[in-house]
Amino acid sequence: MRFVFKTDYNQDIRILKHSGYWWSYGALLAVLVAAPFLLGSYLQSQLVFVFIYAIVGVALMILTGFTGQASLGHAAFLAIGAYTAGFLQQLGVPFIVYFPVAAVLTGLVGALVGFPALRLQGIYLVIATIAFAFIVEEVLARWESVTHGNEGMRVRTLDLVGMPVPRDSAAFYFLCLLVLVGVVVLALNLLRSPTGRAFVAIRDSETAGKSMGIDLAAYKVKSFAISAAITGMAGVLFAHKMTFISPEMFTLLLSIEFIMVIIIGGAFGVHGAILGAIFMVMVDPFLTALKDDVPVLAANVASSFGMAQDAATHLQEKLSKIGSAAGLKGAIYGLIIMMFILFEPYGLYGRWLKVKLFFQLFPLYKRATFKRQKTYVKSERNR
Amino acid sequence: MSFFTVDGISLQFGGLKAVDNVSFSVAKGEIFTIIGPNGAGKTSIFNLISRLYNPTAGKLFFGDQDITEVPPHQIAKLGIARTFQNIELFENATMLANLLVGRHCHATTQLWQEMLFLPSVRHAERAHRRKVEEVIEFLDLQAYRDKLIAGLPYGVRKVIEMARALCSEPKLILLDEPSSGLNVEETDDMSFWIRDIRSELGITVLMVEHDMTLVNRVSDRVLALNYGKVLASGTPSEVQAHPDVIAAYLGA
Amino acid sequence: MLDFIQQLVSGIALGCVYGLIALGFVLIYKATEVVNFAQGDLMMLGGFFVFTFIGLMGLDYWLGFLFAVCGMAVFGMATERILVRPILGYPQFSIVMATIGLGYFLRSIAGMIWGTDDLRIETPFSAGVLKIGDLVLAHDKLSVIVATVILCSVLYAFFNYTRMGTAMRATSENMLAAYYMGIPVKRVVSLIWAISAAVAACAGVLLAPITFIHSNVGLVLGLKAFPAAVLGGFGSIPGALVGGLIIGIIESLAGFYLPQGWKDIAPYIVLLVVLVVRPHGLFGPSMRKKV
Amino acid sequence: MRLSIFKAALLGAAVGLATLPALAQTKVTNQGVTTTEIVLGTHQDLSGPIKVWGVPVLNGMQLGVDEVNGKGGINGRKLRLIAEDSQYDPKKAVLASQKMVEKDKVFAMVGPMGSPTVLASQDVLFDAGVPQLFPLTAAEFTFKFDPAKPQERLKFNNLLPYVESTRAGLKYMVEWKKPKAVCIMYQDDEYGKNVFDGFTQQLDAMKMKAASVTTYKRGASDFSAQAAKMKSDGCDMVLMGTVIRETIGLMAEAKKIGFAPVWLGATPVNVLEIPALGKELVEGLYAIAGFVIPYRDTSTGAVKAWCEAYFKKFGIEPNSQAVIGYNVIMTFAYFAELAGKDLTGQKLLDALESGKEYKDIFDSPPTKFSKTNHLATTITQVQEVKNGRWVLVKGGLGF
Repeated sequence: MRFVFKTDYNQDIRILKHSGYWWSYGALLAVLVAAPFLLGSYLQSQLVFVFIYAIVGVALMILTGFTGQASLGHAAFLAIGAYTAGFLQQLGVPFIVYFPVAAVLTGLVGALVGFPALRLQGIYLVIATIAFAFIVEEVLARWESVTHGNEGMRVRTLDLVGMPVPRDSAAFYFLCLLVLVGVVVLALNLLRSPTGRAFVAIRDSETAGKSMGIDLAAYKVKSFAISAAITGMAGVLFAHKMTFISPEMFTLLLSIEFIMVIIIGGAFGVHGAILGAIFMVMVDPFLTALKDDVPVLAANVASSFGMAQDAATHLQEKLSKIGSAAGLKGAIYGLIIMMFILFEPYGLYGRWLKVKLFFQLFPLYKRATFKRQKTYVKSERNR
Repeated sequence: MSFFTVDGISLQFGGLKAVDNVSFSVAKGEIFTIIGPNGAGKTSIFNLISRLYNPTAGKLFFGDQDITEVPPHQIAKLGIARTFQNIELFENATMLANLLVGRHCHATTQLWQEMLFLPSVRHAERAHRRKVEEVIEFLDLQAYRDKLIAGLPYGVRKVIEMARALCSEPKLILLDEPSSGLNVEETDDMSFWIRDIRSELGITVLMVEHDMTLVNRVSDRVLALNYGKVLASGTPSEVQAHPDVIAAYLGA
Repeated sequence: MLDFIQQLVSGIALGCVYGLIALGFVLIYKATEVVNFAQGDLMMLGGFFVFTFIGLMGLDYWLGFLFAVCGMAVFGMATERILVRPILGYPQFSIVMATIGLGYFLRSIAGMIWGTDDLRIETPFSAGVLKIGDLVLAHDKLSVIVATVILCSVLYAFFNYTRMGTAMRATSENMLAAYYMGIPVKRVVSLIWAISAAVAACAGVLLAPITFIHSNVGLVLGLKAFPAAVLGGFGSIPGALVGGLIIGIIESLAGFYLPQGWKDIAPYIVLLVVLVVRPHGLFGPSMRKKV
Repeated sequence: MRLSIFKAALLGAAVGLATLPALAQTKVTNQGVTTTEIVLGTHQDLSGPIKVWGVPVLNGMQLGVDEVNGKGGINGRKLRLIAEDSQYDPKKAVLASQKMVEKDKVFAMVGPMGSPTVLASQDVLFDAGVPQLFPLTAAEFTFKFDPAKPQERLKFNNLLPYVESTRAGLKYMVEWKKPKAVCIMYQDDEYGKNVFDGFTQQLDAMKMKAASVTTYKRGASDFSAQAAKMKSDGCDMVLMGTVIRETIGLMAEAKKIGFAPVWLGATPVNVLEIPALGKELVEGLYAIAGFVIPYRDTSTGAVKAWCEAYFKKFGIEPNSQAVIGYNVIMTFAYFAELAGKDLTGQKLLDALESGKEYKDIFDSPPTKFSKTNHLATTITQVQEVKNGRWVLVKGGLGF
């Protein structure tokens, strides 16, 4: 266990609390920087989607995790960012202009959504954001002069001050990584400032926050605006990654995926957003890989245990037939989510903290430290 | 003009008069206590003062300023802080973070500066922290600095809530039943702290309290309420001797 | 004018469909504060159950109906036992996620078991039409209206006038206190899920002639019923019915009188307006935290 | 409209060939071809919103692969089909395409499903030089190509495009039935939009006006408002840019309120499920079609054998989705065979563009491509539901 001897207030203000963090995050960053040179475009693409989802995850973390305002409308913010980029690019506006413009515009829309949200809580807020998202989807489908309606919009290759950045290039990967790192730093900065603390205060007790001098309306709107603006940035990257956007890509199901990012990651830290994004993006390729590799592996294992070659091949065919049964992937996906929540209601980051504590306390860790306690529903109706 | 004045204030929920034409004033540096049986409207008065409720009639004055129309989040900035009967701390944050929220009304930094964490923000943060450390020192809370509220015992939370109110450097502090749920020792400590708040920090105290020993020990003046109406006011012994108060408490 | 009345009647029929599904949402929320995102998928499963009993096994319609409802009640209870009970009391959104996962699972599994084709069953309500003057109301929709009204009244009476109903309301107010008062909380929650799944099954069976039976039927209808439940005030049984009716009528009238596209968003616009005015829906209790 | 596109494409091709000879060279992959096998890839929606298409299409493709391999493969090479479930999610389609190109080293992407999924993922294929053959979307971007971008030459489509087929079918029906008020109801997505475009273009060409335009969202189940609106607008012919349930739902609703126009469905309506599910409701429904749907009990010859084989393998009746999937593989097999023993990407491309015709067993219009035209056919039919079966009304339609 590490003891940190504090001698300076700055130690509590710093993002990285002690030198160990420098090493571990430095190493992580080094790996991420090296990745595109080592990986093929398939894995690199997965990472790019992880980055984009993580950016949205951080945005949602600010709104839902820190401020306690649930939203199932973030696909709409992503859409606004994406369409702003697509539209402005067609007008010949350069990336360095439309990227911030998309963020600001989405932020303004977010603030607009924030106002009616002031009086709403819990499930009522969720449904209001869903309603907002449906309206945005319809506007995208109808406003054909700007969005090309349901035909969808082709998005040209990103042009960074004269340098083309194709969507599968290392440069695009680094751009997404850079935005993610920037957004994470921004979120952490907020969190150690009065604004971030005001967000958390609103989440935990609106009444106390109010009497401590926090203007609930202003901070809720701020939280919505910041969250939307960050999602708008992700939208720009998303548009360029997909090279094609259409209204039906930004549905409630996408919003649900985003909320899952933070729930599965653990809704109480920026780490959670990133872990959740990794999970949400990677689970599908992972299932695909399982489907491809398990039969081969099983056949190899079987034959090494003395199974006849014919039988082993037969086994492999059998297994791969089961694996590629239509719809199996969707079912397993649902099952994974259920199992996950059942066994780790506090998300991946919660699990990570437990593992970390286990090693820190080793060998003193008691099995019962995180034993499930009897829980009862505490009403969240009247807050 | 006195330090803090409540002038004929009333509060009505539907047909129920929770507060009925209550007037009193608190002098600077005083410890003023409101007593009364359950449902007498004590907490409602606090909620009116911190502007969580809008009065149906009457006015509130803080010094010369009419604060009847001031929005709730600006009350803290004027120098009125409060605690809550059932503790309203930010459960999933550390004590330090809770106390820093108490500094919120003194925040000067802009959102964009905070996003970039400019040196000015760092400077302001350090200043806030220094102030918070003073309060931690004052109330002897060093042991809990980095602890999550959710895991702390009730008695400690009561003190932390008081600390959070003190962090906003108030001129007037409203304490809503500071001793409720505390054992005898903790109540003793509480009475010392309340007196220290007044004598060392020079903060005027307005409190709601049930525990008459605590009331007797610390209060300069007492106001007794029942059914939203003022029964009596004066020194603790005067009020306790008042026949209406005795009747109200004995239920006669 | 006839057009208007005809649209109103269609809207009421449609609204009852939403109300019926919304009822399932409301019941579970009322008791456990869980928003069951798989409610539409429970309805879908009810449809497949009845198809299995009537279409494949050749049972009589009413018998198949009964079996499907009972089967779904058991399924609901099992879901509660396996999926919900272990995580009750954890952050609500986690439980909501679990039900979303359940939805994915059920949709895919249904596709794997019953195939991807749309299925139909013959019902006594499939074809007939009720005519009042020039006004037309199909029997299939009439059956939904009648069933919704009956179910709403029965459940309302159950909650308000029976011992078990009172126990359920107590549980929904404060689970811990209810437990201390000797209410078998676990059994109550189990029962609620059973009732809710049974209601979903009713919806699935009655809608089968209108929407056909397929694995995605619950997703879309569930999404429409959800705002209905919220509009009425989540947790209020009459609210579910009224919310459903409002959404149904608006959708019908907007589809007829407004340009294309409005039909689908008009209910949401109305929902937003209502929520701005009444943040807890039409019948939702507006509670305030005591400090 | 269509002509002008092709004229432009032709012109562009001519200009491109004349001025940029170096650019016109298309990079084509040779991966995925060994002495014993050819690896093909496809992504389908197997558990998402349009799995009702994805699953039977994949079945049909597998049947095709079995048949080709049963006959000893293509010039001795067996086919191996890699199928991934995209769940109709463009992101998953992109990842699946990259995986198939990179890990499975597919030689060609055959019959990928859906417009947004194909559009988002096609550049992955073109960058790697993998041909995108016969995607299951009838949208323009799957066959129209810019000669200045040589990689776009890798697109080939053999499905009847919605715009063109709608125009041809509508033209025939309007000339035949002479309706006074033509209306449309279409699905609010890319498919419906294409049908709507065909509708407006053809009405414009025939100097007519739409009497009523209504839409619905995918998955909708209530069409009372639309039916009532079209009835009150006096429609006597309704074009439906619908799929299965919506077609039946709308017709059922109309019947109840005594609204009986001439019904005409776009190509996706021409599927077995409609008469099977709609029964007597859909009697007399016309639909625009590409080929005659085979029925297991009444078909003869090769089609009969195919139907039986399908039923035997999957235990369900074959449908038009399965035919489309099967044809994807068989069309590939034909052109790959044509490309010769030493199959390479370039040779496949040459074979495809050779102008040779592939004729399937279902009597569809022949599949034929050229250097400038990568759309196999626009010849359209109109069919009608009679006694619960689709029967041909008129074939060989154009506009």
